[in-house]
Amino acid sequence: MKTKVFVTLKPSVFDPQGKTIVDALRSMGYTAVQDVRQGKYFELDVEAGSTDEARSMVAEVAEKLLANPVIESYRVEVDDERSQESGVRRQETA
Amino acid sequence: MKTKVFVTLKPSVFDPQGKTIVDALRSMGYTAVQDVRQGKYFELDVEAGSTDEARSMVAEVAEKLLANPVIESYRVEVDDERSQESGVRRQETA
Amino acid sequence: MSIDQTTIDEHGLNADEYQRLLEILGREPTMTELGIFSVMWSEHCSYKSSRLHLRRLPTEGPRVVQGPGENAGAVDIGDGLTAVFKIESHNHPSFIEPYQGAATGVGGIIRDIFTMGARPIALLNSLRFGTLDDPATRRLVDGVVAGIAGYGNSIGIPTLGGEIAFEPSYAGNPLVNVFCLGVAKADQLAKGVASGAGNPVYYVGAKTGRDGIHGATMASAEFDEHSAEKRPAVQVGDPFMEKLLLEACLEVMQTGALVGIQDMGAAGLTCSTSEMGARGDVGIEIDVSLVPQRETGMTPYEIMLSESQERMLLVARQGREAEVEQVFEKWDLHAVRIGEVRDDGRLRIRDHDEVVAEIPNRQLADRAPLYNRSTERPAYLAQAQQLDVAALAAPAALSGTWLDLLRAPVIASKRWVYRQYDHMVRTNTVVLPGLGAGVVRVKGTGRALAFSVDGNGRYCYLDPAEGGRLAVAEAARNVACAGAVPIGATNCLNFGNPERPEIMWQFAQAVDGIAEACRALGIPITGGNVSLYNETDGQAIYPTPVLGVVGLIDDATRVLTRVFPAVGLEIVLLGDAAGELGGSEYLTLAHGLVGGRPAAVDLDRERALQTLLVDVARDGLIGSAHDCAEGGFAVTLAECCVESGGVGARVELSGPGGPDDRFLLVRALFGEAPSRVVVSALPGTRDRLLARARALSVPATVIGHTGGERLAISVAGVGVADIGLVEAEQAWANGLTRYFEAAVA
Amino acid sequence: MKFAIVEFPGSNCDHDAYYAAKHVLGQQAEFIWHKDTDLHGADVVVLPGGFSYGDYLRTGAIARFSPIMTRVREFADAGGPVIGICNGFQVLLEAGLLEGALLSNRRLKFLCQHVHVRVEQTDTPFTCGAAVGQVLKLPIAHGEGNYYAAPETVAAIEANRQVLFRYCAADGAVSDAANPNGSLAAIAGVCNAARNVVGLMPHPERACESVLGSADGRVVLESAVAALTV
Ligand SMILES: Nc1ncnc2c1ncn2[C@@H]1O[C@H](COP(=O)(O)OP(=O)(O)O)[C@@H](O)[C@H]1O
Ligand SMILES: [Mg+2]
Repeated sequence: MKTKVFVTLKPSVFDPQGKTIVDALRSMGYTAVQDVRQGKYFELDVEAGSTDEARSMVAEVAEKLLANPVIESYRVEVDDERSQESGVRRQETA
Repeated sequence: MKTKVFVTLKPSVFDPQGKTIVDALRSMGYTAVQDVRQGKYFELDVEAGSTDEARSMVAEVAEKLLANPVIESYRVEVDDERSQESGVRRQETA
Repeated sequence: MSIDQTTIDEHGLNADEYQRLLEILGREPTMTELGIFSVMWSEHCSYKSSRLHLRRLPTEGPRVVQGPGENAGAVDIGDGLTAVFKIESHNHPSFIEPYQGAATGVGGIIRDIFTMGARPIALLNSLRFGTLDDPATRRLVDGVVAGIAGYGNSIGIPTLGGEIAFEPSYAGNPLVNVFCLGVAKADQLAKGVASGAGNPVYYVGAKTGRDGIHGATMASAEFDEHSAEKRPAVQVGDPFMEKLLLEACLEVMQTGALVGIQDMGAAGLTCSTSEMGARGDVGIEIDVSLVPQRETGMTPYEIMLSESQERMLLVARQGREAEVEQVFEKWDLHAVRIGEVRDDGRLRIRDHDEVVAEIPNRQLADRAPLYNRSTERPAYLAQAQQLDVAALAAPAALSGTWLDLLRAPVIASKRWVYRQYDHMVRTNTVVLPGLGAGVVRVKGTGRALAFSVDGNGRYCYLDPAEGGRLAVAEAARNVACAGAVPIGATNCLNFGNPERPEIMWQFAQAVDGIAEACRALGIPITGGNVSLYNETDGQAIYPTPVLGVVGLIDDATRVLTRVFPAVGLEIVLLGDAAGELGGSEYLTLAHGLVGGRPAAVDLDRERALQTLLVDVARDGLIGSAHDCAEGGFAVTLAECCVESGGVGARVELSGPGGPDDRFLLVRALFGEAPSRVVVSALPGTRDRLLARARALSVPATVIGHTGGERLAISVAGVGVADIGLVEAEQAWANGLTRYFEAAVA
Repeated sequence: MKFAIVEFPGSNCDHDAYYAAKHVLGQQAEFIWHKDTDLHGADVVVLPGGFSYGDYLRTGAIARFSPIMTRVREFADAGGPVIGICNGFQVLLEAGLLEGALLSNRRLKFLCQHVHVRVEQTDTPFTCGAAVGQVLKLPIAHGEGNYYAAPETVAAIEANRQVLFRYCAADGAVSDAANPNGSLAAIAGVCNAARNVVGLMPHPERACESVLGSADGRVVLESAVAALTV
């Protein structure tokens, strides 16, 4: 089962990578970009009997390993039928 | 406007980070995790007149700066009303 | 399946080569066999254009323990120890993906060293790019430096220096050469040799994917506008895996259960199996289905040609498999037995029970094509070597030019680069980067090793033979300036397309120059690397041989750097007063020209100078030594002062004509020539220093004193150039950094 | 006195710590493999620098799950002196034996250079031989050494005098210019509330011999010897 984990720095934590990107974009002329925060994105392929089981296992993994609670928060998504139909519009590259 | 960019290694490209995580999870007892791929996740706050404008600007930024087209591909999402209502179930931490 | 002409062409085999393949096999090849021949007979693996020439290099000497032919060379450093070192290029991969290309280059050279049973203790790199005004070049530089740092830092081998230059000729074809040095016990050197029928063949390390299939043939082809599409799956380095492999391999060698070992670099499994078999004159049979695979559906062809990184091939002693396997288990690596050694001399590749390739191994190696390609003196030379000094615009103010030269990226501080490299890990670093040759102590001996990589493409462009001599002389001189006796060298020959007679001429000339200088200076070449086809759209790079010289210092506490250690010391110039404008940095900077001829090196004089330097360093007569390289004497003088903690200098030159002879002054200040070194004499040692110099017929002139807050040069009592030390430090410190810290960050 | 040098896969300053303890200080030293479950009677535990597990996910994130860490935690809880240097500091933070986290250096680049740090507290086993305000010249070599903790946490550790080392200029003055990586309050090293567990980004073990450019780091390891022989 395909699952995804998003790990982001907590809003109160300064993000030097994000700031560097904003600066770079500004020098490239992209002044409409107000703010950038960089995080991590994981795709986990897990064996699980149900989406709920997958979700709770992956949440545990995120909690224990993928995120550092001192500075980061995380979000888990499990690909199920509903998300396939969701209205999120996507643009993908090859 | 809130936008998101997901950058992932192209499928054929070796991901040592993901492999190390799988190995670690295995030794921690999470044998149900078959595969992990690690990518980057960016949240960009942009000023744009429409979601389409935001999407094309962010795609350009992703192409030029956030992703390395030789080994990575990217995906852009723009938060609009529809995605707010989408069926993606989320589990978030503080 | 029958092989058609297109397929043969795609594999880069010409008609003769294919004919020879047919003779060896006595039949049509399978696809896997075609792939194997293609990579083994590529320029990269077979050295078919360069082999004849490389034979002219001197490879023997009393200290040589391992000459060319193994994964790396080795020289005796006393106490039963050897220094194992080699240089490699990763030019093409770094252009395609700067970070990973450079990183995997570092990974490759490190494997070459530990494969020999040596613990790697130092890295250097030699880099060439286009000019920094181009943002694309800045991105390349940023990525290459980060890749070198990312790999070396992670694995824990200090990167101690190198060189970095910027010339338009490298814009479409940057050079990334990496050097690694390790230390091994002489009686424990490992070899890439298979022997003993029935001995098991093991595969260890990362799984095999479709990375870099045909990397070796790619490294042997020019770039053109279609290259972007031909890009094979880029290899991604895994320094963590390599660190495990390094430790596990060194540990497994201690067991005595190994027969031979080789890393899988270019041409991966193909090259390692066939070379190990050929060196031992045995056959090797493996089953590719046993090879650990990262991707599904890989064909035997792909498995044999993959260039996935961080993999090793081992031959163990029959009956001692458990010892080998246990060590790898400890490091969470799983050694997989994929085949065994045979006495039939054949490279036999099976996919389960089906034989997919069977090649007489010796013939694959011995009958590899060898070309004596035609050479022709290039037409550009006659014109380029002309330099009409009289036609040059009058020189600008010398002080301003002096500062401009200090600001030139090729001369300016490389701190922005080496600060990204962990250069202190392993606690052996005696000389930090940026102060001269890299120097590491050899723990447990009191001795130290110094090393430097040098080359000047501009000199070689203007005179390839002289350029080759000068590269050897400079690298050796840099090592001697640290107080080390040069004892061995490696070289990386970066050239254009060898099928063009002018390029081949450059190559042959450069090799002659290198060979002559190595003979004259008594420095054997123990290995190296050739990188050809460095061209983009038919435009070749400057011919660029890079020499890596290793030197030995008996007393690690008697090591010198470029920096004046105190005020009030006498400054002595060893060598001639003036240099030449031909090929100089000054000529490019002030007049936008690359022309003339570089000053020729007198190899007897050079040898005497180096002997002198080592003697006076050992006997504590001098406090610093720095050679005059790019930018000439004035730049060297400034380099002796920067980062000294505020020691300026005042010198008086008497040699070169009067103060108003404009180009003579420029020659004295900014002209370039070999065999010139600025030293500081320690208190009370001047006369002994001058006497020693006289005894060796090395010109030596007391030219001034250290101290003060300015750098001042006068000629015949008249001040000709004068800059503030702070001003000089600033120009030099920011010259390279300014391109990065504001822009790319 | 015996130093245990814990080796994680990817540690690369393990030999440096071992050499400093054994050959420079003349103490006993032993490598302890991360899969080991025993500290072999060591008096001091060193978690050395390096890139444990490649540091791919997050520095120190995976190492903290190594079997030996259970033993290290018990040893620390019982008051045993533990020092984490660079990657070892990162492991201690991930393991929760110290408070805070380390972010990327503010300029994002890996930095290797000598820096100065000021000793702020001397009532710990790794600083007892130094004087308050003493300035040490030590190397740093890291990409993620930018110390961060929530404001309440920083306030608490300051109040408890848990900040042991601060980046400073050669004269001891703390300034933004002397802070190489952007660490909050110029924090280069901290201890736990019980003061026996110490972590710092600079490498004292690389600065134990003048031939290497500085011997200022010896005081850190010698403090441990002194603390335990009293
Ligand atoms: N790519 C690099 N990586 C690390 N150190 C470098 C690099 N390029 C130059 N350096 C260091 O900067 C110093 C100056 O380099 P260079 O001008 O080539 O010196 P020299 O003229 O003495 O050969 C040397 O100590 C060298 O090792
Ligand atoms: Mg040089």
